[in-house]
Amino acid sequence: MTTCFLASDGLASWLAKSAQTRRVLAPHKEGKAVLFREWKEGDPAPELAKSTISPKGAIIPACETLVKYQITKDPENLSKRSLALAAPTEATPTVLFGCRSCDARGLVALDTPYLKGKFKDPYYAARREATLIVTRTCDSPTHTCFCTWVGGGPASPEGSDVLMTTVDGGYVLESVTDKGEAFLKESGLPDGADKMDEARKTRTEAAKKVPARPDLSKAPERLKARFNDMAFWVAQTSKCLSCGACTYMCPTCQCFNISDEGDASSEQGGRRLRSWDYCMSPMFTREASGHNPRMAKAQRMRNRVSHKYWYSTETIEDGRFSCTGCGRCVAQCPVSLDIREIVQKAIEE
Amino acid sequence: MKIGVFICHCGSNIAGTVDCVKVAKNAEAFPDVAYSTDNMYMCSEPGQDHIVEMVKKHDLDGVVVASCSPRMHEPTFRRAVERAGLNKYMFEMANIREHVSWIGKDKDANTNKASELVRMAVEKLRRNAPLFSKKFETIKKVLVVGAGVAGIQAALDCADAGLQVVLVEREPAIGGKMAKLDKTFPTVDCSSCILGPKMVDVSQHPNITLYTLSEVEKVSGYVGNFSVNIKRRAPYVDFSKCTGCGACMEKCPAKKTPDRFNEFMGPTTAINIPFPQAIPKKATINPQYCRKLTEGKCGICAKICPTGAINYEMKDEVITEEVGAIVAATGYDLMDWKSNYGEYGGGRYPDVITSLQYERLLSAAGPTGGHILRPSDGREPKKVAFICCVGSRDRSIGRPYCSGFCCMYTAKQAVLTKDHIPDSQSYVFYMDIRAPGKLYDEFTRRAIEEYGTEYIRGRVSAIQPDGKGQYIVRAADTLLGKPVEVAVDLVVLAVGVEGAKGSGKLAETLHISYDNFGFFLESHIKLRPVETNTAGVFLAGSCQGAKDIPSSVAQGSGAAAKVIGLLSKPKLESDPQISNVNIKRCVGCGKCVDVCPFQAITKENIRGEIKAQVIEAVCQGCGLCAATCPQGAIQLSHFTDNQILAEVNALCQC
Amino acid sequence: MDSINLEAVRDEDFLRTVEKESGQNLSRCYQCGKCTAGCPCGPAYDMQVSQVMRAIQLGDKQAVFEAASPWLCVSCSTCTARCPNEIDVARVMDTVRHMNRREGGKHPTLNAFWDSFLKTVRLSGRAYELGVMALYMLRTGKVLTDMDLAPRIMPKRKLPFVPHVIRGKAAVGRIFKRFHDLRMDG
Amino acid sequence: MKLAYYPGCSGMGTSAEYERSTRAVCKALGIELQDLPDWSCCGSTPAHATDAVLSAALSARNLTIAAKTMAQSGATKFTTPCPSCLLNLKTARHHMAEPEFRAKVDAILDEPCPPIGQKGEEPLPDTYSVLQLLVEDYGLENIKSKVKTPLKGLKIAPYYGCLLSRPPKIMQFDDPENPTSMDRLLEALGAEVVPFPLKTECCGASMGIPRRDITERLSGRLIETAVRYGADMIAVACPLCHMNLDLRQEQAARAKNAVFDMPVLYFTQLMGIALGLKESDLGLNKLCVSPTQALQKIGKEVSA
Amino acid sequence: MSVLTGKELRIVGFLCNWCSYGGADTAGVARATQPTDLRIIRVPCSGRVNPLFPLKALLSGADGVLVSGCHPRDCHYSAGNFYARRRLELLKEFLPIVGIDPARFHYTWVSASEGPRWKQVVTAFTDRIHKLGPAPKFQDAVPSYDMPDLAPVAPLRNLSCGANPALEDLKKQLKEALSDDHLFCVVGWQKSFDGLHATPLHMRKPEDVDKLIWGPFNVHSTANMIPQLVNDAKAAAMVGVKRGDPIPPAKKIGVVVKGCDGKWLVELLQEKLIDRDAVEIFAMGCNGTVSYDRIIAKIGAGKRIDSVEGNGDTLRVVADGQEYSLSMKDVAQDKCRACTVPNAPVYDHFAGDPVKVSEDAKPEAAAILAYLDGLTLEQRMSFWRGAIERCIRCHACRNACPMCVCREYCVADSREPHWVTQEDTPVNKLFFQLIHALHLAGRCTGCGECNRACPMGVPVGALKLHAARIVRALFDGYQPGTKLEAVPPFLGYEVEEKNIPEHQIEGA
Repeated sequence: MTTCFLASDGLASWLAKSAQTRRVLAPHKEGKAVLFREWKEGDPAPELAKSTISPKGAIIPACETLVKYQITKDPENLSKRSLALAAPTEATPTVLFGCRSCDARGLVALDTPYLKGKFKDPYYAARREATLIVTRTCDSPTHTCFCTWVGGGPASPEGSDVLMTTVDGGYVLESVTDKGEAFLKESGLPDGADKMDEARKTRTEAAKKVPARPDLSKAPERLKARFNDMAFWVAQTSKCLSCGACTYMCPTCQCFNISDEGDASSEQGGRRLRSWDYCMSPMFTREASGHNPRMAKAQRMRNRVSHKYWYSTETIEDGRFSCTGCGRCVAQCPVSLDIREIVQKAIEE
Repeated sequence: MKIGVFICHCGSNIAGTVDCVKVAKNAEAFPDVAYSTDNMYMCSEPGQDHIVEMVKKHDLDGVVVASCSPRMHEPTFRRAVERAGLNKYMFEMANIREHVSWIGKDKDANTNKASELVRMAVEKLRRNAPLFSKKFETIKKVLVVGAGVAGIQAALDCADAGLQVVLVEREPAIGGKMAKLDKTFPTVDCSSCILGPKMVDVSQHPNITLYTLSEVEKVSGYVGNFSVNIKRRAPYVDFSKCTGCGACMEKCPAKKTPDRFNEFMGPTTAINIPFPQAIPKKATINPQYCRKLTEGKCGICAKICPTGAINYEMKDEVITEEVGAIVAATGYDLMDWKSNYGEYGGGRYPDVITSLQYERLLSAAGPTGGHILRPSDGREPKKVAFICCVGSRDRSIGRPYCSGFCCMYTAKQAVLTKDHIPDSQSYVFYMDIRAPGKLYDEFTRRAIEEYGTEYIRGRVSAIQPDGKGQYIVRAADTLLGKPVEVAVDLVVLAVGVEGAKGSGKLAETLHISYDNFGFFLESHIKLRPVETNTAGVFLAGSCQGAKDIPSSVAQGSGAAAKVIGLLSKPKLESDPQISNVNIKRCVGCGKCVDVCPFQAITKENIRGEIKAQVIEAVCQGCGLCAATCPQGAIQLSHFTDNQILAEVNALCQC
Repeated sequence: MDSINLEAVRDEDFLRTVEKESGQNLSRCYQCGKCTAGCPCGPAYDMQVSQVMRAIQLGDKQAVFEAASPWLCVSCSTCTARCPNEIDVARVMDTVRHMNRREGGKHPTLNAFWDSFLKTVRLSGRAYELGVMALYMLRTGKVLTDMDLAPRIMPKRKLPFVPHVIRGKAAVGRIFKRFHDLRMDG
Repeated sequence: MKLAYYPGCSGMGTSAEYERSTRAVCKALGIELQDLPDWSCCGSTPAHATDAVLSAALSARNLTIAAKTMAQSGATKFTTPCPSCLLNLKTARHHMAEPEFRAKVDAILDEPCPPIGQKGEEPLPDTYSVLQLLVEDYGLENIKSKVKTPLKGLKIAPYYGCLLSRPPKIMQFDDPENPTSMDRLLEALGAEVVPFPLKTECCGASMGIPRRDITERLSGRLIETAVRYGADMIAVACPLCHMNLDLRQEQAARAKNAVFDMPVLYFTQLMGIALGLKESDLGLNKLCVSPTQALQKIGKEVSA
Repeated sequence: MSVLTGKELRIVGFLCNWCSYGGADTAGVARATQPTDLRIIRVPCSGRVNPLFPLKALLSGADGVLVSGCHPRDCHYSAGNFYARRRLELLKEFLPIVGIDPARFHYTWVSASEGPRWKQVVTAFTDRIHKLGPAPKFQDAVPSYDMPDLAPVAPLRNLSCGANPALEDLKKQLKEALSDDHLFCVVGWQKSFDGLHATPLHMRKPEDVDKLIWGPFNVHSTANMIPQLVNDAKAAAMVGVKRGDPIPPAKKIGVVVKGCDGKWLVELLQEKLIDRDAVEIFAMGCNGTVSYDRIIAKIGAGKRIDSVEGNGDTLRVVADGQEYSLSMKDVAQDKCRACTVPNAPVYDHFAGDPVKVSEDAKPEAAAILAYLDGLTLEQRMSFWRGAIERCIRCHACRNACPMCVCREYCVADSREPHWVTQEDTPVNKLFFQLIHALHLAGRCTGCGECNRACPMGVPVGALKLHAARIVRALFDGYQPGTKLEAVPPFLGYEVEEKNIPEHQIEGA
């Protein structure tokens, strides 16, 4: 494990060095929103605030081209056509700088569907492999935060390659993985072991700010029991607008839609796209016949909550929730619908 | 999908400025195009046969023809495609003649543009779906609007063919402008002698229902099934009792009533029969001048009427008729020369009159008993000037067109003037003599050679009274290159014609187009001259453009033939290019119902949910609903959002 | 007299310049003669207005420039008001006059009158009627012009014997000077 | 009512009586005329016969002064009695709407003239004839109410001349073929207006000097027709017309081999008579053909 | 396929079949020479031209778009062009807000007989487009990521955040109404995870009413769930009903409304999306609501809100132990500052006295519009190019919108019609927002919920406010949601439009 110290005024030049060989994604404040954008040498030092949206887009873009295809005609016989396919899976080496522990933990949850199953998703795998994650441990948990309820914490190292904690005059950078260690070593930063105590203190202080943790261990079992309790789900869901804000903000939501766009016969060719989808949409799981097994939004909400607090405990190896408690779904919900409340109510009788 | 593309050279019409071979070559690369070629004349029989052959040979699913305007040949090619065994709506046209080859000479640009238009057509065709017509019944009855010579001819021909005819006339009597004429060119035979028998036929024909004093107020429905509201103004005379004896006219005290029929050349009575041969020969009361109706006093006609036919209590009524077709034959009116020709006195000089007024002076049934007497002092004029093109070919007053028949009637009137007053001299001021009809030029030559009419080539600049009872006509003899002037006793203006007053309103009622001059727009000026763009509505006579009597009669018969052809079919097929509701997407908000101009959409309760539904026979296919529905639940077949988007995308891909 | 060779006589530039400067489309003229018919000066013209229009259509510059008619036009605009083709005939006549003048054309008496008039304006800022007459007679040598009117008008004591000179005469003078400097009149 | 006023050069000379009567009438009607300071000649026919730019520039100088005068004095409109000046001033403004033309005009002026239309603090004003403003703005009813000596029994041929309403596109006044504003004005004064058919026929304009024959023929015809219509006098609104009909009446008569005695009065003089103004204010004595006899019809004795 | 580079520009025409397409044919028959740039798309009627077609063309690279139909009164379908005129005028005036020069869009009327006029129109329009040059492409605009600090703009009405004494009366009325079981539920507001946030409250029993709050945090709409709840009530009534049984009446949906919620209800009723009988409306006068974003801008992001208390027009917020005193003047929503309808236009119950607004209040104030108006077309394009990049297409804007009634059949998610694709290109994302704004024109009550709901702070509400501003100007100050009997402007027409000029092209 390597520990380095980075002085506050050295942040930009340190990132600039990384940017020479890698794409650097860093938080960028735009109006009220903070989101990850490519940071380039010469840009001001990045924002260190928690991003409005989780950085999962670095690994699963909101929309990506899976396959490009094009039809060509035989000039001698126009009816004779041939199809050419191309499936680019290369990924750009990237540093994901300044995400939070809840974000990094989210990637661990995402690995299960994309990497751990029977089929490994090559697009995901390539990006995951090419991305180095520098997590800034959290110092400002708010009302909507609940990382500690779901097995994490403001400074949880899970999913991160490097942890970064603010101390007086700069930051302590601490490698978590080998990848992180190699990265720190090549950075040429001075040792920061002497600042570790201060860093640890900051982390503990932060953990105290997270609202008190209730016992959620009964959640899977209670949700299972409530599966057919539609009155419960209708009551919990009635104010939901069925939009995708919660899902798209979420560091662990993984669902996508596949569609073909463009025209195989045209100059631009056809594209098979994978784009984010959200399970609160009335279109979600709608079958080609028009039938939808989850017709009502209460059913969709049951699916979302169960997915995070029940199904995942059976699919993810260590039985964890597929929720990192980042609280974005609560904070960004247009009607302030609170998933914590639903889970807690489900646990109650 | 397999698409065949056929590029037409149209002789040199297209190929002259478009590289048709290259366009065909370019089309080979377009999506789904499996065959592409060019051809000298696609609309010719070999051209059409080639389509049929290639559809079969290449197993094509759809055809694009790039040639002239679809307004011209779309039906032709659709039939060809149908002969090839495809649904006729699996066809698109690219207009590379009217919109490309004829409007520019830059061959590169034209070729590129033509290719793009073909590309658009291909993209649209790829999203076409086979459409199928529905059959519906028709009402075997026709409405003829206007009972001038054209309307009369159309009505009689239809009635003779066994159709029921509803003939509507705005005036109290039928006959139109022709009934006002004294003699007709080029034979100089008596107008009422040749029109009179036809008018009598109308009144006696068992299949014709005549409504005079009536106007069409509202038309709804569609080809084969129109519903028409006819407003009939009260005549204040019970026609079933009136014998047309004319006793009322003799006693009526309102003797200063303006005489419409006589073009206001003299007064008449408030109750009158416009002329001796009038059909129907019934008296009617002009309510604006009748003392009983305006002041509540009088009632003389009621007292005098031997059959008690007068009824002051009569009210206007609205009659509803159901018909399968409509013929518009509303004729013409003279343009408003008074507000446009101040230099001719603008109506201030009593002896400057219109040619139609002059006809009434010539007519034995007119206000002067057939003696030419000038209005100011009742003297017989010895020198008469005729001025042509007053309100014709005059761009400055917005009348660029030739009124067509003025040259001929002016020559006729000059001839008649000499007949009436042998010691008279006529002067005709003209720009060009237009006499292209059968025996027409011979006639104008006769006016000059045998009747000594003086023809002066030049537009008249001004007419000025000389203060001594004559009028100085100031013109130029452009052949001589000198200004000339002549003092005359009477000036007759050959006033230009325009669509009859109120024709615009009628056009809106009938959903047909009209031009700035009130003439109705035909479907195609050469090939579909009696059809309009509204199915089931036809045109006859001058309402379509200035016409003389022979042409009006011919067009009246032409329109009748079209009506007879249309209604002879047992059933008609509806156009399947209409709106369709995707009931899954429809949320039942009814915005389409609110905007539909034809009330063709209703709200229906389908399995407990309100959904929009299109009445197929009523929908006209305008697509307003499709542009209104926010979720795209209602789509116009053949012009769906995706089809138009495909055309946009074919052009704009940045 | 030789027939007119239509090709030889055609001066496209001339036609285009007339059209551009007058802003009128001469091809609209269909020779109805209404302008000629209403022209107050027609009887005094050597070439009727409609013939001038025709000559311009043909591009026959020489015929147009040799004609006295355009000089004689009194700009009453009767032709313009009545032209069925909306041609501002009077403006065309004016334009022809300007073009002719730029190329040194002159009417024997009219130019003298106009120049005399403008000279009084240039010198004093306003027109001076007696001065105009005097100058005109000087220029044309027609010393007896309108002398018959003198006994009628002089007793009325309307015509001042000295010109009205305005304060801004220099400004008016400068307008003329710049106009000539910029060679706008040829 | 306050108007910016441009008298025109002839008002200083041959049409002094028009000028004088216009001022007298306006004063009597309570219309204030604000003279343009230091106005110059509009260039008249000689300028526009020479060059359109020169003509426009000479007018533009005056329009610029008018713009300032209006802004300073609060005058609402700009007027001139002379139709020839009117035509030049209006035409200049009309053509200056074309930027290319305007640039040429500005190039020979001391300073570019203000913008056309309503924009700016001192926009280039449109010009109106005194006749137009009296009829349209002041109003015939208003005038009628001020008549003291109605011209009852006086038969007048109204003669407008060619320029007041032509070319119609520029002048925007009355009917170019059959104007009626002066007719109505004279009727308001109590006169009988004869249906004179040659209201807008040209009198020969400025051809009087260089081509007297034209003028003689045209004016002769006008006077002849007025006689035939039984007119006691002709009313005019234009100095040039007046000169051709009055001053040159004898020339015309000689050419026609006739004897004329047709008084020709400015409509403002007739208004003055009807409004009961002093004879000396109307310049009746400046007329060549004496109106004395004709005016006796209305019981008016004048010494002219 | 591309235009002839350097020679032609991309001009797309939409022509009605009966008049203008015929007019173009007539011009062709007369061999009337025209520029070659124009490509004509034939449609049956100008009324078929959804303004989205020209918009799509302009966003996808057209340099100019021309629409031509029959002259007013001459429509083959009698009224299609009257509707088109309103919609196309809206589009023309709408375009500049996203930086598209409105001169690139022209609509006109040409009849089938007017060949010469068609030539003039084409020539003049093509000439104009060539003078303007190639259109700037949205995707090539330099994105601007700066969101300006938008200072609130005038006007301002009296706002307050103190307790409303009539709340008890309201609660009493609600409890009474809920006691006899004729209501399915009543929608109101309750406190949420911190003092600044409220969340919808669905009251089913009288005791639920105790949770009801009223005040400056009741920002979100109570109306946008009504159609769904009405259906739920219907479905609930059907439970246990056998085929052939009479359909039992459904219970009513109660709704507590501020003025703006009332406007939505008027719109929903006007568009017949709910029956008046299906709802029971409880109204109270509104003294204004707060903008969460403005508060955060004052106290800083990422803070824990400890407590919030309103008094008069002052809001006392304690966050992370520090106290902030905020004036409603500074933190109210823009729409509240300019609100002219603080009381619901329709209601069944009203608690307390209606709130008065001054007579000269005008719904014009919007800081974002004031800002955009100050930008050049190029800057506006950059602004939206940057802002729309943030859009993640969660559709919170749409789903929070009380007037978005297509719901699961939104064109954003459809391939039939295929207006937008799944690609997350800026053009594609912007196009959806423009569709949303145009669909709302004449219907949007200006509630700003779309803006508020957007987690990424894309100011999508500006597009609707701009459209609403156009609607007011074109239709005599028409304000959606204020009159139940009004005909929405785009579902009607006047034969003579008072405020829509006949557009001329220079030279035609």
